[in-house]
Amino acid sequence: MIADTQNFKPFNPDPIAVLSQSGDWIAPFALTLDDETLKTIYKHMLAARLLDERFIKLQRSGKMSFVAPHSGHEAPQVAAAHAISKGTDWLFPYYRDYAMTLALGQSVLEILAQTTGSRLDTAKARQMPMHPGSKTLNIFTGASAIASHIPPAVGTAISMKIRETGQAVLTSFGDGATSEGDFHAAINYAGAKGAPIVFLCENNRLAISVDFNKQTGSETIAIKAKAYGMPGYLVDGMDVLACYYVLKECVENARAGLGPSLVEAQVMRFGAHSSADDDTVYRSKEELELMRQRDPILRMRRFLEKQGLWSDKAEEKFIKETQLAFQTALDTLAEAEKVPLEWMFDDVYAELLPHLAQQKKEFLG
Amino acid sequence: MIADTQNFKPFNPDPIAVLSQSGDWIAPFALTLDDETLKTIYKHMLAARLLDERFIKLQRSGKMSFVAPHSGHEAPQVAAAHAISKGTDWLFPYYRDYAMTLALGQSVLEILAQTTGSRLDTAKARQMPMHPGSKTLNIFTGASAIASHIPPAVGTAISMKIRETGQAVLTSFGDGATSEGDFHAAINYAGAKGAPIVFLCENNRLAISVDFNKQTGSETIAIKAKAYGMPGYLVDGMDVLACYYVLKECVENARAGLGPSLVEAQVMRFGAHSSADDDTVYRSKEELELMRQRDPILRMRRFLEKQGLWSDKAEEKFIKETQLAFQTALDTLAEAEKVPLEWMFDDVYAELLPHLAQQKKEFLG
Amino acid sequence: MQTIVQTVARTLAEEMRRDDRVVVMGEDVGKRGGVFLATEGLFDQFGPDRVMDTPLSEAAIIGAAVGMAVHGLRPVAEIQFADYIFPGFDQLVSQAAKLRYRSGGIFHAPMVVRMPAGGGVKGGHHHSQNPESHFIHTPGLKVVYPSTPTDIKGLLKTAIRDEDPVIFMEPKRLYRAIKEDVPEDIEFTIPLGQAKVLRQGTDLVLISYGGSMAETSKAAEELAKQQISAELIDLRSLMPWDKETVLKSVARLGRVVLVSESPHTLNFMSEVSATICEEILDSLLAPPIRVTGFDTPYPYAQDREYLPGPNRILRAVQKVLEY
Amino acid sequence: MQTIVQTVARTLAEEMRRDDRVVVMGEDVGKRGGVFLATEGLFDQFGPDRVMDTPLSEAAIIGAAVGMAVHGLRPVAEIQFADYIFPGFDQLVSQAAKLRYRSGGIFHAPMVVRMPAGGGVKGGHHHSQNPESHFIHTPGLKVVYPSTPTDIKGLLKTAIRDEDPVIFMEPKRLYRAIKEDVPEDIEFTIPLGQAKVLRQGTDLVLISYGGSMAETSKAAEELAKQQISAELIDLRSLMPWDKETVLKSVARLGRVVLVSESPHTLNFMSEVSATICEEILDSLLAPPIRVTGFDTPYPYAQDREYLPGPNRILRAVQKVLEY
Ligand SMILES: Cc1ncc(C[n+]2csc(CCOP(=O)(O)OP(=O)(O)O)c2C)c(N)n1
Ligand SMILES: Cc1ncc(C[n+]2csc(CCOP(=O)(O)OP(=O)(O)O)c2C)c(N)n1
Ligand SMILES: [Mg+2]
Ligand SMILES: [Mg+2]
Repeated sequence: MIADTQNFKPFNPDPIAVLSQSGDWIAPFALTLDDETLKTIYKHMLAARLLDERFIKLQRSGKMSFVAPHSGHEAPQVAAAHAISKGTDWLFPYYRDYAMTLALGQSVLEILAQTTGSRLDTAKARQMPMHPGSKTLNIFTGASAIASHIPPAVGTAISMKIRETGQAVLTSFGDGATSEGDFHAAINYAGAKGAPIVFLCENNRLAISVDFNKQTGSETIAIKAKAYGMPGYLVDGMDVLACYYVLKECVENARAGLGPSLVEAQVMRFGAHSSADDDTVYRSKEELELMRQRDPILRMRRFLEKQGLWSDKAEEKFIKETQLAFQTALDTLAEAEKVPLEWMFDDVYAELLPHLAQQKKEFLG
Repeated sequence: MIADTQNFKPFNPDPIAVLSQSGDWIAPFALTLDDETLKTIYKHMLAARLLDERFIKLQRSGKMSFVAPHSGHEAPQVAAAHAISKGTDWLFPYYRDYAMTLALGQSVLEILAQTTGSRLDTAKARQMPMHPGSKTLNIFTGASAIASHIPPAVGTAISMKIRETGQAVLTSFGDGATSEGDFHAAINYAGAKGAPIVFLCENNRLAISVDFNKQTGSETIAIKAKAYGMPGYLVDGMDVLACYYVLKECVENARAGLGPSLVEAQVMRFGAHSSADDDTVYRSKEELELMRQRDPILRMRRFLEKQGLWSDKAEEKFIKETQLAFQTALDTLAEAEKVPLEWMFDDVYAELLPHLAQQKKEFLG
Repeated sequence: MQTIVQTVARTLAEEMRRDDRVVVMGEDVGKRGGVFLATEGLFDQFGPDRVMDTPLSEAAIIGAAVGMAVHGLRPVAEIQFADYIFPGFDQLVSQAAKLRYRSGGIFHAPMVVRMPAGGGVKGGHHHSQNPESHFIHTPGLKVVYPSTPTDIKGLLKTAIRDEDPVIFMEPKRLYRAIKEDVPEDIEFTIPLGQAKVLRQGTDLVLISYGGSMAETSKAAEELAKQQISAELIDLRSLMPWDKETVLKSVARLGRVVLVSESPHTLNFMSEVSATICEEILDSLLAPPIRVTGFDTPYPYAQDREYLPGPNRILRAVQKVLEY
Repeated sequence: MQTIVQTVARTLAEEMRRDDRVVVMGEDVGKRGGVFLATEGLFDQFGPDRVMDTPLSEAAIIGAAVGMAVHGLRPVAEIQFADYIFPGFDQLVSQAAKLRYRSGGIFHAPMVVRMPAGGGVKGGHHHSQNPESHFIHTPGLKVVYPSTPTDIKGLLKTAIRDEDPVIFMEPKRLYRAIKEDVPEDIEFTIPLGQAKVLRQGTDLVLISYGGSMAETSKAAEELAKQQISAELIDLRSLMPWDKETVLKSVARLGRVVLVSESPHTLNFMSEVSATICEEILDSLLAPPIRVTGFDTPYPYAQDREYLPGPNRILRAVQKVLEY
C-alpha cells in the first residue's frame, strides 16, 4: 500500500512534509489513502482538539485537578494511532498523548473517567489525570516519571521479537525526555537488539520552560538515531499525512524485521505546559500567534476542502456530535458513585499481603 | 605547536593513525614533538606495561585482592596524560587507567599503596584496588559504578566554564560505559553547555564478556557524538602518537571555548577483564595472538628505533630501573603499619556525627 | 510575613549575595523561577551562570553538582519533585554520599539538593512521595525536612554552608499554607541535628517533621481542648537526628506517638521507635505507636486519606493513653 | 550436595524447562555464565533468545524486564552486584513496583531481579552493600534473601512463579561456603513470608537473614557451648516478613538480638524491632538489640570488621541476658 513511499531518506536536514501550508499535495509520490480514512484522520484531530478544550474547561471548573494540553501536537499523535495495528501492536504513550489514544479508539468515557478520577476509571483512579492505559487496546499505563516508560516499551518489543509475534511497539515522548538516562538506555538496547519498535519524539522545543538549545547540543532529535545505529527521520509535525506516511513506514519496517527507528515530529505547544504553568513568563504572545497559524488541523482541513471532502457544514455537524458525546460521557460520570476508600489497599500485589490487610482493617475500622 | 594538526576530521570512518605498524610516520603533517617527549611517551607506556605485569604478580601472590589489567590500553592512556596540562586540568579516569595516572605523574608508591590497600594510601584504603585519585594532580577519585564518574566530570567542566578558569577536563571510560544512562545524561549536558571537556572512550569491544555488537547498534562510539552536537573522532588506539595529537587538539579546543569532543580510541584488551575473570570461556587464543601483534608499545618502539632514539640497551636499562623503583616502593609498603581500625568511622562526614561516634566507641570499646 | 516557598527564594538570594560560589541549578529554575516559584527572581538578579536551567535529567543535575562542588562551587540543585530523585539516585548514593569517604577526605562535595516532597496536593503516585528513608539509610548524606518558614531559612543557610551533601526536603503542601515573620539576620542559621520542642506537655509526646507537622500540631491542639497535654516535637533534621531531645521527652512521659507520612515499613519513625526501645525501654508506659502513610504507592483518589491525619493521630494517642 | 551458586543455576534451568516463558537476562549471563557462574550452562541449553546478554545498563535491564513481563514473558534479570541496582532504581520504583497499582490491576509485572549482595569479599564500597531496606520500603516489591541452597531453590521457584516483581538477594560470601543436599523435586517451593526456626531455644532469640546467618549461627553454636540456649530464626523473606513467627518466639523468651549487616540506621531490623515493641512490649525482658553494619560506606580495609561478626553478636547477647 505504501510501496512508493518506502524511500524516505533518514537524516534529511529538512523536515519531511507532504502537504503545503495551504493544503496542497507536495509529495513526490501519490496519495494512497482513501477518502474515508482521510476524513477519519481529520475527525480524530478535530475531536482531539475539542477534547483538549473540554479538558481545560473541566480543569478550570474543578472537575479535573490537572491538564497538560495537547493542542498543536495532534498530527503525530493521530498519525501514530493510524500507523499501528489497533489491538495488535502496543502503544507506550506519554501524558500529552490524548489525541493518540482517542484516535486509537479509547472511548471518551474511558478517557474522562481517568482524567476526572472517577470510580469508572478502569485504572481505579489511582493516578492523577493524563495517565491513559487500556488492556484491550494494548496501551501501556505509564508513570509520571519522564522517559520511564521507554525501557518497558523496548522490553515489550524484544519479547515480540524473540517470540516472533509479528507485532510492533510505538512509544512517544517529548524532547525533554531525550535527556534522561532512561531514554538512552532503552533506545540503545533496542538498537543493539534490532527490536520492532518506533520511537516518536514530539519535539515542541520546550520542556516546561526550558528551551531546546538548553536541552541538548544536537540540532535535531532525529540525528540522535546515529548513536544507536538506526534511521532517524525529521518530520513536519504539523502535517498529519507526512507524520502518517513516515510512521507507517517505520512500523512496517519494524514488523518486517528491519529494526527500530526514531522519528522526530516538529510540533508546537499551543498551550501552557500544563494547568499548573504560566507560559507568559518565558515566551511571548507573538511567538504563539505565529505558531497558531501553522495549526495542523487547519492545514488538513484545507487539503480536505480542496479534495471536496469537507465543508463548513460537515465541520459544524461533527463538532456538535462530538460535544454531545462528551456531554453524554460526563453525564454518566456524574452519576457514578464515589471511589471506594478501600481501593487504596488493593492491587499493591496480586494478593493482599498480611501487613496491608492489617493496615486496611485498622484504617477502615 | 600543533597548529598544523588542527584539521582532524571528525566522523572519519577510518581510525586516525600517524604511525604504521612498522613504525613509520604516515601522517599528512609533520611530527612536532621533540625527542625527549617522544622517549618519555614511550617510557610511560613501557613502565605502565611493567606495572601491569607487576599488578598481576602481586594479585597472584595475594598482595592485591584484584586487578583489571590495562595492557593493550596504554596508548590512549599515556597520550591523555600528555595531552592535558598536569596539575591544572582535571582527570576523571576509570579503573583500567593506570597508564594514564602513572604518565601524569602519580608515583609508583602512591599507586601501589592504593592497590595493595596500605596505610600509606592517601585515600585511607577505603576502596578496593583500581581506584586511583590524587588531590595534587587533580585526579578525581572514582567509584566502581560504571560511568558514574562522568556526570561529576561534566560538572567540573561547567564550573571551569562559568568561572572562566581556562582549565579543561578529560574523562575516560570503556565501551560498555556508553550504554549507561549516566554517560548519556552527562555528555548531553556537556554538549548543551559547550563545556570544556574531552570524553575519551577506550573501546576494546568487550564489556567483560559482552561483545560490542550486543552493547550498541552503532558501528562506532565516535558517531555517538552526533547525538550531542559535538565532534567525534575515531583513533587507532594502538598508535600512541595518533592518540596524542587528537586528544591534544580536543583539549586545546576545549580550552579555547570550542566545547567538548568525544574521542574513541580503538584498543585491545590483552588480558582477561580482571583477575576475577576467565576470558577463555568467551574468546579464543588465536584472537588474542592476533591482537598482541598490534601491541602499541612495539609500534612506538619501532618508530623510536627508526629515529635512532631507542635501543635494546636503553630498553634493558629502563626496565631495570623501573623494576627497581617498583621494588623500592613495595619495600616501603612492606614496612608500613596496618591500616588503623578506627579509620573505618572517619570521613563519612566532615565531622564525626554523634551516631557514628557512638558506633565507633561501642566497636572499639 | 512570608511563606515557606518565598523564604526559600529569599534565603537563596541572600546566600548567593553572601558567597559567589553559590549557584542554583535544576529544571525550570531559571526564567520560570521553578515550578513552585522557589527560585523566583534569582535569574534576573544573578544571571544564567549562577542560575542554571539544566537538561531534563536528574542524574545530570546531581552528578554535575558533585563535579561543581569538587571544583569549588557550592551548588544548590533543585529536583522538581522529590519523586524524581530516583533517576539521579545512583549519583546521590555512589557519587555524592561516598566521595569524602572513598577519597580519604581529599575530595568532598559540599552541595545541597532541594526538593518539594509530600502528599495532599492531588499529585498521585509521583508528586506526593516522601523518599527520606532512602536518603537517611545512605551513609554520607545529611537530611533535613523543616516545616516552618523560620526553620527553612535557618536550616537552608546551614545546609548551604555545610561541607557535606545535604538533602533539603521541603513540605510542599505547606508551601503557601503558613505565613510568619522570619528573622532578617543574614547570619541566622540553625544547626543540623536539633529538634524543636514546640509545646511542653505532661501526658504524652507527639513527634513528627515536615508536612505532617501540620496534622500533628492540629492533633495536639485538639488534645489540649480535651485537657490532654501533649509535648510536641518537630525533628526538623533527620540525619543527624536529635536523639537526646527525643529520649529526654519520652523518658519523662513514657508515652509517645510518632507521625510521618511516608510508607509504614521502614518509615523513619521505625528507626526512632527502635532507638527509643533500645535505649529507654524501662521508661515506657506504653508501646511507641507509629502513625504513617500506608504501604501502598501514593494513591490519587485517596489523596487525603493516605496521610496520617488528626483523626488517626488521635486514635493512636487514645491507644497510648489507655494502654 | 550443591552450593548456593550451583543451586541458582540448576533452579533456573529447571524453571526454564518447565515454563518456556522464563527468560534470563543481564550483563555477562550468556556465554560467560555470569561473573559468579550463577547462570552457567544456561546459554548452551537454552540459546541466545532465552539467555540474553544485555548492554551495560541496569535501567535497560530492569525496564526491559518490565516490558517483557507485561507482554507475557517471565524474565529473571541479574544485576551483577546488588550495589549496581541504583542506576536502575527508578525503573524498579517507578515502573516495576507501581505498575499493578497504577493500572488498577490491568497490567502487572511478574519478574525476578536476582542480585548477589553482602560484604566480606574484599569488594569495597560497591561489591559489598546490602540495599534491601530500599526495596522493602518500596510498596509493590517483594523481597527475599535466603541463606542456604535449599531455601534458594524453594524461594527462587516461588519467586519465578509469583505474579509480582520479586527482588531475590543472594548472599554472595556464602555462594560457595555451604554445600548441602537439595530436594530434587522440581515442584519444591517455599512460600514467601515464612521464616524458619533453625534451633529451638530457651534463653533468648537470635534473628537474622542472608549472609549474616553464617555469623549468627556461629554465635548460636558458641552460646550453646556456654550452655546458653538461643532460639535461631532465619527470616528468609523480608517483604512480606513473618511477623507471627518472630513475635511468638520473642514473646515466649522476652529477649532478642537482631542481626543484619546493612547500615544501622533504617536497617531492616529497625522495622522488626519497632514492630516487636509496638506489639509485644510487655513480654520484653530486655530491649531488643540490633547488631548491624555501621553507618559508613562499606570499607575495604575493614572488610570483615564492618560485618556484625560472632563477637559483636555475643556481646549483644550478653547485654540482653544481663539486662
Ligand atoms: C523524571 C522526571 N523529572 C521531572 C519531571 C517534571 N516534568 C514533567 S513534564 C516536564 C517537561 C517534559 O518536557 P518534554 O519531554 O519536552 O515533553 P512536553 O511536555 O514538552 O511535551 C518535566 C520536567 C517528571 N515528570 N519526571
Ligand atoms: C553500574 C555497574 N554495573 C556493572 C558493573 C560491573 N562491571 C565492572 S566492569 C564491567 C564492564 C565494563 O566494560 P567497559 O566499560 O567496556 O570497560 P572495559 O572493562 O572493557 O575497559 C562491568 C559490567 C559495574 N562496575 N558498575
Ligand atoms: Mg517538549
Ligand atoms: Mg570495554
